[in-house]
Amino acid sequence: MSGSTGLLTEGQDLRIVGFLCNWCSYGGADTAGVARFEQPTDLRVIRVPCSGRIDPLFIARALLSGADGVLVSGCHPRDCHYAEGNFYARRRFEMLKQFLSVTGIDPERFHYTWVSASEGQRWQDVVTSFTERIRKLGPATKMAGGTGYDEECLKEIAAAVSLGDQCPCHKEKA
Amino acid sequence: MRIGVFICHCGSNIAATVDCPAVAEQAKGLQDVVFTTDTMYTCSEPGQNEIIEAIKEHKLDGVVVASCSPRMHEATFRRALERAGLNRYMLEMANIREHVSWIGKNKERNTVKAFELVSIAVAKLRNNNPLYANKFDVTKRVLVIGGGVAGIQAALDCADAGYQVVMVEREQSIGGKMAKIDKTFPTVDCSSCILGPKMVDVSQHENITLYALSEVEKIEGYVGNFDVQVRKKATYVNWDECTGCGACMEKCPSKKNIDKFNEGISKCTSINIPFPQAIPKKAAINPEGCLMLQKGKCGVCAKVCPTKCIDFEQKDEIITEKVGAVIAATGYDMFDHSVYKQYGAGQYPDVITSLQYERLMNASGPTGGHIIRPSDGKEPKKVVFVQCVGSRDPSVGRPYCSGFCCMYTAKQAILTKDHIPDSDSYVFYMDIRSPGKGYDEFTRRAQEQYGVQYLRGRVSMIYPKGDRYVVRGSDTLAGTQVEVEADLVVLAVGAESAKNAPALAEKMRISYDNYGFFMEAHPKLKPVETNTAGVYLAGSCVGPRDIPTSVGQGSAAAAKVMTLFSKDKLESDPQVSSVNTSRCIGCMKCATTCPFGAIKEVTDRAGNVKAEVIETVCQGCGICTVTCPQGAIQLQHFTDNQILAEVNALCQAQLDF
Amino acid sequence: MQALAELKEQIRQALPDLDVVIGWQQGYDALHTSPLFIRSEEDIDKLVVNEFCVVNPATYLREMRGGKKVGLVLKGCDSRSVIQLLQEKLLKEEDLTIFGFGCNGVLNHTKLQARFGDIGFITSLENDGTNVTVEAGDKKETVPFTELCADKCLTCSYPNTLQCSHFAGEESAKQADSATDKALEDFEKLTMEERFTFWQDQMRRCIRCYACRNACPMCVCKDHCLANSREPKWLSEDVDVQNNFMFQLIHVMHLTGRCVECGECERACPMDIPIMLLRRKMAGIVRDVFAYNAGTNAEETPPLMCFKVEEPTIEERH
Amino acid sequence: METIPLNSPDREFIREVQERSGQNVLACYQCGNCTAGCPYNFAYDLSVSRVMRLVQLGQREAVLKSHSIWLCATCQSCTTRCPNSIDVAKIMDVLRHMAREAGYATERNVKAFGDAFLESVEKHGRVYELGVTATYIRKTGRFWTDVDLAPAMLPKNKLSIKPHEIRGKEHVSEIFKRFRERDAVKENS
Amino acid sequence: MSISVGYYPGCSGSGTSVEYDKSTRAVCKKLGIELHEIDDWSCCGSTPAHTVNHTLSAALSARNLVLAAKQGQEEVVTPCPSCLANLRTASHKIEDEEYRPKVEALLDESCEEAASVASTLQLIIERVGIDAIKKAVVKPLKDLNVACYYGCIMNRPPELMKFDDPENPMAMDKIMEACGATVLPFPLKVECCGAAAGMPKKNIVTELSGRLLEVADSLNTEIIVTACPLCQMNLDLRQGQVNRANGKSYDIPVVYFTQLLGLALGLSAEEVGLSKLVVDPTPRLRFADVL
Repeated sequence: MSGSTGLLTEGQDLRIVGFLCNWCSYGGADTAGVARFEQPTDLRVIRVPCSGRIDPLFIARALLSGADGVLVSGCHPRDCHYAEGNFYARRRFEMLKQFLSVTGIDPERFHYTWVSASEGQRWQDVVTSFTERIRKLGPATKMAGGTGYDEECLKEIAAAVSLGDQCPCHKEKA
Repeated sequence: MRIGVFICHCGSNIAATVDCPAVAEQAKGLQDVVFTTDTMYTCSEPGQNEIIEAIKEHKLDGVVVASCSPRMHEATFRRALERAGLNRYMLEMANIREHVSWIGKNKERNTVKAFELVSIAVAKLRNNNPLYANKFDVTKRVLVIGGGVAGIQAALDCADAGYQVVMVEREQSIGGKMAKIDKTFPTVDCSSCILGPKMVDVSQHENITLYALSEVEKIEGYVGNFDVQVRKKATYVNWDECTGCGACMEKCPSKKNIDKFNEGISKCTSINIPFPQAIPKKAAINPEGCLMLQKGKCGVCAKVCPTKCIDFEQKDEIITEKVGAVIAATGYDMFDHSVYKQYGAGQYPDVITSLQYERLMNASGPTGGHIIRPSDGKEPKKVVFVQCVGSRDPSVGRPYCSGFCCMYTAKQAILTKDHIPDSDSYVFYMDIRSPGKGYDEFTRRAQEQYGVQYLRGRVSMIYPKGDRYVVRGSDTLAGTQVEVEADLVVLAVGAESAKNAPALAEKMRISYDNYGFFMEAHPKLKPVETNTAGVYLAGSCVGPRDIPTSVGQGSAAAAKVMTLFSKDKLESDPQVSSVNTSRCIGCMKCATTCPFGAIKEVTDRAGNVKAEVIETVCQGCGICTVTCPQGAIQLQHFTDNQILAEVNALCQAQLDF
Repeated sequence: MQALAELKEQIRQALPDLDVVIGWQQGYDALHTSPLFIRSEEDIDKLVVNEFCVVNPATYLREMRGGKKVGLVLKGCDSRSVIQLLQEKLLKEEDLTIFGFGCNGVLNHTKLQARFGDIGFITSLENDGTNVTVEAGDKKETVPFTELCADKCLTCSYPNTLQCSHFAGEESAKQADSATDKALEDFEKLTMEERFTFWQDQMRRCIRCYACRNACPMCVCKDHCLANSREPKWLSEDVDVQNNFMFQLIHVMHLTGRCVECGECERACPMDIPIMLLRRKMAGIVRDVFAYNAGTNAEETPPLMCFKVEEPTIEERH
Repeated sequence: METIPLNSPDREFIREVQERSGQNVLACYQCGNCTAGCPYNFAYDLSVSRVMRLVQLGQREAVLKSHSIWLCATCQSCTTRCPNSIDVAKIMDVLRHMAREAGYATERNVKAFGDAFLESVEKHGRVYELGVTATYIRKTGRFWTDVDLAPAMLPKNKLSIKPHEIRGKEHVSEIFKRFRERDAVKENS
Repeated sequence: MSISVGYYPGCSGSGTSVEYDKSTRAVCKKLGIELHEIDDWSCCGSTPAHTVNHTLSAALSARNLVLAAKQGQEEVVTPCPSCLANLRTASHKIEDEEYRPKVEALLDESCEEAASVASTLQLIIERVGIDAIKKAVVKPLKDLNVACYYGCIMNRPPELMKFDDPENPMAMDKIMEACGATVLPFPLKVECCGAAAGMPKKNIVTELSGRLLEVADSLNTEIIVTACPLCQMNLDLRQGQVNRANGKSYDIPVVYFTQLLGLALGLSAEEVGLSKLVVDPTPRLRFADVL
């Protein structure tokens, strides 16, 4: 999208989605702003009330849709505005984080952490290091291929059939 | 939908690094956007009027404001929408100041980013629905937790305004730390002379119900409608009958109890009234020391009591109270100085804390106001004060300044000279923090008029030598080590959060910092409010405070309660979860994860189990929404569809479906 | 078979108090079974128990909530799904009668087919537990059981029915051949890019028929599956790789800490997409992090429905 | 007294001290606790807290030429009691390394003793106490060093006349050799 | 109960503190601890090494930890706090994956397999325990007023040593109490004695050790108990020097805790090497009926 606006003369920002809880991390990002802590511009923040509101599937959706990175931050454990939200969130995020590798999406593209409303400095560090990490990884490959049986796919199936039990799906199953 | 987009320059705060007109121009291309503009100060009166006029003129049914953080001005713009006849939840904000203009210097990139944030906001707004608040009644009674000077002030102000007050005090008497102090800085007036009358007012005020030796067990409900359970601990004395005559104390044979009120520098009887001015002035039995309760033999107090009010069978009692607001004024505790092994604190009898020293100086204290050494009862001639014991010391987990130690140390040094004119006092300090009215003059007076020797440096160790103590410190101004042999060492211990403060915070559902101090809703603009509606704070439970500040905060918290009680009905926040019963399969997983017990099980007409949200209890965290596999329970204003719209706007604009 | 005779007798005894007993019967040929719904005495003799009893009878429970008394003949793995549903209070223990036995593993038709061309050619098959002797056309071949059995049997630690009311025959002493899943291990040898391409290719073949979901004993949302919902709308109707894969991820996340790894989803897939890789991976993570095996204890709380204030097994993320 | 010019602090010096010690010298707020507890303060020319202050001000010469850094015995009082958990003793150690590298040795005897000790280790693999004393005397010319202890020592048979040679002494001497070969100067201690 | 660990005596154990080594071995044997001296151990580098370079110091120490591991010892104990501090520091450095290669470069071998290290004092307290010592005492040190002096680096810095309280350690106090002695509240338990300054800067030792003796004397200490060869040497061997410098005439025996513990456990004066001490403790021990 950033390319299509025509506003940018050179280079493109990466697509980094941030999910921040309203009470701590969004406040921390505000604090960093108030203190003029300079940060890379790639991150776009979506505000939610609590890290407990962040469905790991939002993160999966973002990564599948072509986000280059997803950064999630909530209140530090024990400091949740809603008492327990980040405890549930921690378990959910950890599952997703460890799971991602099997999908072929680099788990490094997803990071979750805890930043309080007073930690402007820390927020700057988090954003900077995560953006650097994503820049190193480069833009994410987007899962593509359109609808089920496009021509290319049919060709592949034909090829696979001719392979018989040498076909990768058979190999995988056996 | 007809959406209007307003891009704020915020003077040059935003406009300096974001091309605001370009963003406004670009936003015209976003779906459903029919009007865009950029304004100098959107939050100003003319700025808000511009929104209102645009809503009317362009028949807008949704507004996006791209400006500062929503944490700053969301409420402002919501009110503006309401004035124009729109529902307040048809507003979305894009934070292009704190998250864009202030953190990046590249104007091109900032402009693109600002535009993308605007398009996220538009995408979300397209999924917004008007939300409406429910109205509910307010119980106009207030619970004050803690009967120190802050709590007393809050209680008296509320009671004087005509509201019922329930005060819960953990100790046997109200008065808090101030009741233990001898004199107050910088005026050196007698603490109990100024606090005493207020304590009496509390006990005599018809609007105040006082539960001493009691603790809050449980708080349920929500603003305007809290149900509070108070545990009244067994005192083994029927307080309705006890006249506080003290006959029992005279005869009690068990006299070796640690006297908590006197900070352990003296002993007291098992049945005891902590001090003569105690409110309520009632006796209570310490069950650990009582011979009757421990061994089943004695009962002397019961025999001598003229009103026969001793009751060895008494049990803890749980009392339920309904209140509409809560003021926490639970104060602080003294830092446990015994972690400083190098000071021999707790090991050497003549190395004592500042509060113990107050009791030694206090005319109603165990020594009748004579300063003597606990070890041998001799009058000390050389007294060393060590400041910052448990303050400004990250290595013991106390990096903060306790604020009032510099002042009370100066006061104690001055009073020492008053009590013992031929004594010398030494104060080891790091910096003198005295920014109150008349405060710095006071510390100067200690040095100039009373000749107190101030030494800039910490003390490294204290060890006994003969019957004196070698205090080895440094004087960084002289640039070297110094040593002084002292008769008495007073450690100016810092303040830490009250024991069990975190547990109480969890009962009140408010947050607390790493040190256990309660968190205010905003450190500057909402200093006595919390993020839980109806719960207010006063005094040192927020952080170390001196007496004038605590009293001021007590009054401030009372004013907040009165503001709340000035309305007969309150509105609930509609940003709560809501169940789509046709999707709900009644698995009740949402109820399992809800931290607030805000979801109950109901049966529909067909006999199927369904979840239902208690709107006034729901705090709007959204844990349930993620828990529900069918997506049947949705947090309003942060629904799956709204957040997905934001994600999609950002990640796959070209795949719009 | 000793166990079968005992099972039949136990069912005969219990049937008067039950509305139905679900088990297996001979299918359209000797190599297939189909579900058997025993409602009367004469149905009982149709019951078979063999290496082709692949389907999880508990899958049919979803259609039967509310007051019916149901009997189930279950393999060890099948019983885990029932326990998991009991734990989630989606079934009532008093409505269920479980008939258990010791299972020595089931065969995988896709593997048979891969090995012998077409199942239709197989004229006889004998299984002695360690080896399978197959006659197909004029070929006769003896193959180790482990090469033909379902993947889940290779790692199975629960060959005997758990929490059953009746147990027939002797307990199976079968043990897991390996703790980790070979297919998953092999898959994880691929690079990140290769995995990504693999799923991209596989998801291109997916026709979003939802057979995987319908076969899943843990999919309790029935008509309210997120995949078909407008409010909220997580997926578009488009059958494209992104949406197809997103559906798989939704399924996996909703099964986190619940999946009993019965393999029904993958078996039901008409496109033979190895989607169990995803579920096994997640179940493995749950085991690693929370030491939790879904469907083995009805008294436990699933790991995502609770938390610890300090999580010793979760690395602190900075 | 000398005026410290604040316009030109030796930032490289501050950075080097921080890097080699792994300590943040800026965390020092000059409470003086290190000086207060330092047993060696009476023998110092600069108190520890002043050494810390001069490091903060980037005063390389003043610090590296001080006697104090040679007299510190790493007794850990300062490190243990620093409210900001700065490993002050380690900073003193690092300053000594830097002084050595820069060719300063304001306490010649202390350096001589250390050198004698290490020479003995390098040669024998273990310390040969009589040898150390002999080398030290040779290096400093202080013939009368501890001679008053001899009457007490000798009858106790405590000082062996011969060094304790070990089989692995070559290995030990190679450690020294490799250390000298490696450019130890810019090494992050 | 049988405990088996590697043993690093340290250089002074075969020189100035030969009686410490001797009594340590005897006490451990008595308490059921098998000490396996690391074959061909070398000097840890002591203070001079770390004042020259930290990697050199780590390499000299690490050699012994690697050697011990090769000889099948996972854990090594040493009686000397100075050796302990060096070995422990080295142990930390070679656990750090970034630092290890530097040490390995000097050592020219892998440090991945290395033994951990503790003091014999810690071993006795934590693995044998006070109760077991109490039971094993056959000759109680009745009527003996002792002051326990730990020295500055037995417990400090606490982050490294992780044993006992850094300001008010009690390990030796408890052992001496278990042996029946009266333990005085010696306030300067962790104050420095002057350490290795004895040779190059004698005035430091006479000043610092002088303070220790003064406070010990003011408490009517009969015997000072130590756990450090350097402390013991400064207080005992140099007591005359200290007296001369300060114009005093202290005559306080300074013994190793293992020596007193050994006597309490029934070992002979010869077995704990009492004759090696300069200030003779035997009159006091006889008076207290220990000898």
